[in-house]
Amino acid sequence: MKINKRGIAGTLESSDVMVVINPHDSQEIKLIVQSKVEKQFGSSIRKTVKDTLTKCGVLSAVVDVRDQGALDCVIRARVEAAVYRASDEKTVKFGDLS
Amino acid sequence: MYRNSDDISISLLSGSDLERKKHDIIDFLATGDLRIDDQVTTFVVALSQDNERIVACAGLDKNVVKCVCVDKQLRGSGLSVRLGTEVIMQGLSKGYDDLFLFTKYINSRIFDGWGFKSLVEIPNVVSFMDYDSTQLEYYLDTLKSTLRAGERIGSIVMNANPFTNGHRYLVEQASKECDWVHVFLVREDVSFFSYDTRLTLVRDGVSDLRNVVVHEGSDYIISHATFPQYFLKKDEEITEQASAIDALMFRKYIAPSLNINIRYVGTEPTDKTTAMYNVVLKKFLEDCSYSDKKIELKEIERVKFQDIAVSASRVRSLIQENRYRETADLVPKSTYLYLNKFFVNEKEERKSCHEN
Amino acid sequence: MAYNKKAAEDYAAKNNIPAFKGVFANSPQLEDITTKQKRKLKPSLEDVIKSSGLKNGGTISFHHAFREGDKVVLQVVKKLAEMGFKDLTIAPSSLLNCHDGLLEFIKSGVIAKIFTSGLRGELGEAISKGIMNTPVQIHSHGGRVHLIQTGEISIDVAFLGVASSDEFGNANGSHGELSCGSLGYAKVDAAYARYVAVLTQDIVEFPNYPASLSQDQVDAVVQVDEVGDPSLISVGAARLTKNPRDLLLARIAASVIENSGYFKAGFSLQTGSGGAATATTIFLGEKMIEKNIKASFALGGVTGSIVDLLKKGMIEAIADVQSFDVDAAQSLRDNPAHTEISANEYANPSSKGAYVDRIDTVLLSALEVDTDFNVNVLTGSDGVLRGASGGHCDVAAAANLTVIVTPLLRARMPCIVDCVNTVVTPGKTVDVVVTDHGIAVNPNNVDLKKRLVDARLPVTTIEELQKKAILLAGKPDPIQYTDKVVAVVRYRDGSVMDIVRQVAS
Amino acid sequence: MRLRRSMMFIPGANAGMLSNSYIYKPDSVMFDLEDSVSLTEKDSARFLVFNTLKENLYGDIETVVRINGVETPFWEDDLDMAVRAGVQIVRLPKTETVEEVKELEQRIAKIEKDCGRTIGDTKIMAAIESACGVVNSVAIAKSTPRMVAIALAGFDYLVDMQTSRSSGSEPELFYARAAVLHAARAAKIDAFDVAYGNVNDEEGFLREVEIAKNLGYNGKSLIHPRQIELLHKAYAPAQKDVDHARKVVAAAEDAEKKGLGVISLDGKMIDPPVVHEAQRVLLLAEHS
Repeated sequence: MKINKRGIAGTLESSDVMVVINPHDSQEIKLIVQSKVEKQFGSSIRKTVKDTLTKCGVLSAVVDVRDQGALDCVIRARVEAAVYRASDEKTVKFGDLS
Repeated sequence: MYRNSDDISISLLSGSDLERKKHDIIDFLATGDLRIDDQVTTFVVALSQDNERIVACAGLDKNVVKCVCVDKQLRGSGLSVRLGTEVIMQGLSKGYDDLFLFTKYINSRIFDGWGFKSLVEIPNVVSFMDYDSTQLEYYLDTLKSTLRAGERIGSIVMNANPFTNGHRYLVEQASKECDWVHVFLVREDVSFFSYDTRLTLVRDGVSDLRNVVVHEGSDYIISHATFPQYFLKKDEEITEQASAIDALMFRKYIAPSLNINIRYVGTEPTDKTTAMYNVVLKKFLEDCSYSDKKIELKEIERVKFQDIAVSASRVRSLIQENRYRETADLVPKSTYLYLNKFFVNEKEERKSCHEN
Repeated sequence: MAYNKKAAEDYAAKNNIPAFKGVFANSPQLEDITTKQKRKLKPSLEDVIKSSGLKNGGTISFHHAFREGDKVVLQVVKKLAEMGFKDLTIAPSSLLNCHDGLLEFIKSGVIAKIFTSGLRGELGEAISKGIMNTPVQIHSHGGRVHLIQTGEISIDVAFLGVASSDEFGNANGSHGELSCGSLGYAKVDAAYARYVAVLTQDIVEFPNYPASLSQDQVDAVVQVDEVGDPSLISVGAARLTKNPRDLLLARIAASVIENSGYFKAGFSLQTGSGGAATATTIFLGEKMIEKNIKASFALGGVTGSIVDLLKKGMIEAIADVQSFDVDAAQSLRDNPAHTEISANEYANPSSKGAYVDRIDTVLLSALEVDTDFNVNVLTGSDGVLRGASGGHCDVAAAANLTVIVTPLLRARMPCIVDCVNTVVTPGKTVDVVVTDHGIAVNPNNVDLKKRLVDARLPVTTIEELQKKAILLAGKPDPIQYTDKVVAVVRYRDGSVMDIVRQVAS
Repeated sequence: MRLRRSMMFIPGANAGMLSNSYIYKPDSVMFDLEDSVSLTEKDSARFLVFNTLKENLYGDIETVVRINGVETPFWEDDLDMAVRAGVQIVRLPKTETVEEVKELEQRIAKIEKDCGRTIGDTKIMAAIESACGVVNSVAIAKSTPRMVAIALAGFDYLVDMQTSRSSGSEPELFYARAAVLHAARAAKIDAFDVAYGNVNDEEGFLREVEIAKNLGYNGKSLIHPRQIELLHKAYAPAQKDVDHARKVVAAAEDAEKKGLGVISLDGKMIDPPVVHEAQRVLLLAEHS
């Protein structure tokens, strides 16, 4: 999926995560993660975000992740929502996200 | 049918909706010892659903978050982060890359929870915070691309509203004394002259000086014009802290990127506010309790015309009084040509033709 | 035989006893009627410090009855800094978020060593990052008294903020506008410090009763602009929390106590503060009323919910070392069945009799519990100091039934773990852990487990809970530490229980 | 047999609540995409609910997704998400006619086929929220084998009826409660009573639970976790009923073992519905 504009999803509340996706001028994912559980789950969060982006077919984006201790399923949901909001895709293909 | 368990709803107010609620907001802010800021165009307001009472609010003036207040009873209840989420969503969806806020030092912890980080702070007084610090890194990287080698690297921060002989003189002096001079224009667009105009006039006005680099303004160049006033009571306090934040931002981030070691300002013989601004600036550029490298502050005697210091405010008042011609003695040719083009109206031109 | 001055002097000299040298020879303060009564009253804090004889490297102490509202610690340390003091040891009964300002004085060398029950906020973070050369000594409330008695904490000057005092130093925390309730911790400092200074906003007529701190212990009294803000003491009002998870935990915890075998007439309890603890007290109170089971006494940090049960006649007496809210402070003032006790009486293992020794059931919280039932209430899951030892290990060691209440996860962080970051309370003293995913009973308490299973409570094992936490959150990476020791956890008997290392950056 | 005493609502846009509400152990959980989700978060709520369902956080708890009404532009996306995520029940709000249910059913079947779920696997629950819905409730209840329960929803219904909630005997809900329950029983499906809005009013809640229970409702929709335990307690059978039910079930098992066509207890003949009811009582006792 192509990132055409800024897409934001999530909140700052506990157990949630705020994801901001911006277009990027090079063909890579630039990922910035800030988490209150950085020391314990930083690498796991990065992996979840990257896997989700891959699943969504996002190859180029700047992704800012502010995590308040969200579970993996919440991180996936917020990344997916932000990706769709940042793309021009209107219908979500839930089948592809399984 | 479903009601959120805490019975607080969050809504966005702007335009006429904001006007209608303004009094309630003013009253609510007063409970937190804050005033309303007229530059705020959008307010995020949390209302208790029982009685429509405001229990929290936060305002947005472009990319600056202002007037944040949460009911004392509800602090620590999670309401603050709901408010913060909404404000950040708003700010970012309007296209701003970074959001800023100035706050009393004791309140800065609240904004940690919003993901804001302190850029500079005066302990126990005031903090200047932003949301996405990577934006500052980008900006500093851009600045670094204009890095010039030299022993003495000077700098001037100006509003140039508009660029006068006073500014010109200051730049000239710095240009003579330094290997390179970096001129930063304050971005704020509330000035008499638009930002683009001011930038053009500065560029034109110094184009003959080989060792001067003019930088576009940025959110990280703080001035009295960009410093909010709603949370401080006394004018002196506002000036003092605006000046301190200006100094600390400059010293900590801007100057090291360009190896700047001197900052130039004009002396201020009459205007008390500006005079104090310079005193505080000096203190915080040179204060030893901060670990960042010191910057020397150099005051240059203001250039005078007919015994009165040349200032942009004098030029502006002449324009307002329709005495355009008289500005010729106060501004460089490039500025005068501009004023002539845009302000000297046809009527006056015709009149002057007859006189010829 | 008539009075013979010479004979008395001779006898004195011969037997090496001082001879009489005049009535005021050894009590010059009585010579002048003004100084006799006003001699302790000092015009300023600076005068207090000067007359205390405090020297560089000395030890000063404080109490924390005002909790987050304390204004004494920073005020005094700031003054000491102004006066040029260096290398001081501070030994407050605990430190809270409001004491972040101490950081500045650690950096500048005014403070060199700290004894405290807790560390939080920026101060805790900075110390975890290794800002101090000497490790902080973390003690329990009972253990602090022990360390004072053994002389490891040797207090030169105690600065004790009080709600009211007369000019002679009769002071309390319960009377006066700035009521903080019990002065249980300060009582110890008043008894053991070499020099005792009382700070108050309110100097009242002599004699000021009750005298929690008594005139015979106090050297100086000074009026200051502020000692504390009582509105910031409260750590959980008497009303029921709205947090559904706390309510769930509280319902289970109350059922655990009800079915533990200790819930019978004349039992004694301690429940502590916080949303879940207050709710447990309320739910337990409902069961007490329903079954008409009255408690003999309640102990501890006291909240309004305990006071409420006293008022309803369901608790016979309260022994109060620290008042957690306005209701508790008022009750201490007004209700004769509500008694102020010192930290020595409360929990010191080497005192001749501590109230904790007589506790049946205690409810305690945790930051982490491990599969050996060890409890950490001091460091966060990121290894940073952000808690307090408090009376945790004191009551756990002495009580018949120790119930730990904690959610399984806080956001994503598992609270039931393989091995806690820091041990404050050893697992041997913990009987049961209540979580929102089930209850784990310490395997060495077979009877309890049977009783809880019979009561159809959701009993599982601590290992199952730990696995569940990992299943939900994923396995956390271990925290990286350096070799530098930043704090030492002292058990209540003064022994070293654990050490806290600097968190690697 | 499945207990459906408590159906707890969880706002679909709330990550924190979705992440941990299973700890309250309701019989069913209803992830809401409708009223509790603002227009700007309809999309993000779908992603949250989708991933929560996929993660199988709720284990044995029955999962329900309340989609937006068929008159909105959201319901098809809601449904697509829910069926693909493997939800057990789709709750259709503001159901008024059989045609709506039919449309929903066809759509579900199409998605089931598309994603490889067994056709008919996804069940339906119709929420009755209007006079029209109440009047048509029998037909709605019988409209499809997928229909496993109907739920009365009070707020919109009372607006439609031009009245509002009273306290006490609640005459304003009298007909609707009776009608919806009859429709459910006639169709041999379950029925949920209305939610009680004031979470702080325990007494009022319990009063209403008594009414619903005595009428014969399987349970209630709930809007706060603290209502769950209260409800389950209220639905707990009395010991003597449990004792009797044990005997009935034992007699039935005995008869089956012996291959007898007729079940008898203490000399009296017992009908199969009585056995069924006894099994339900035992199940309730086990879970309270």
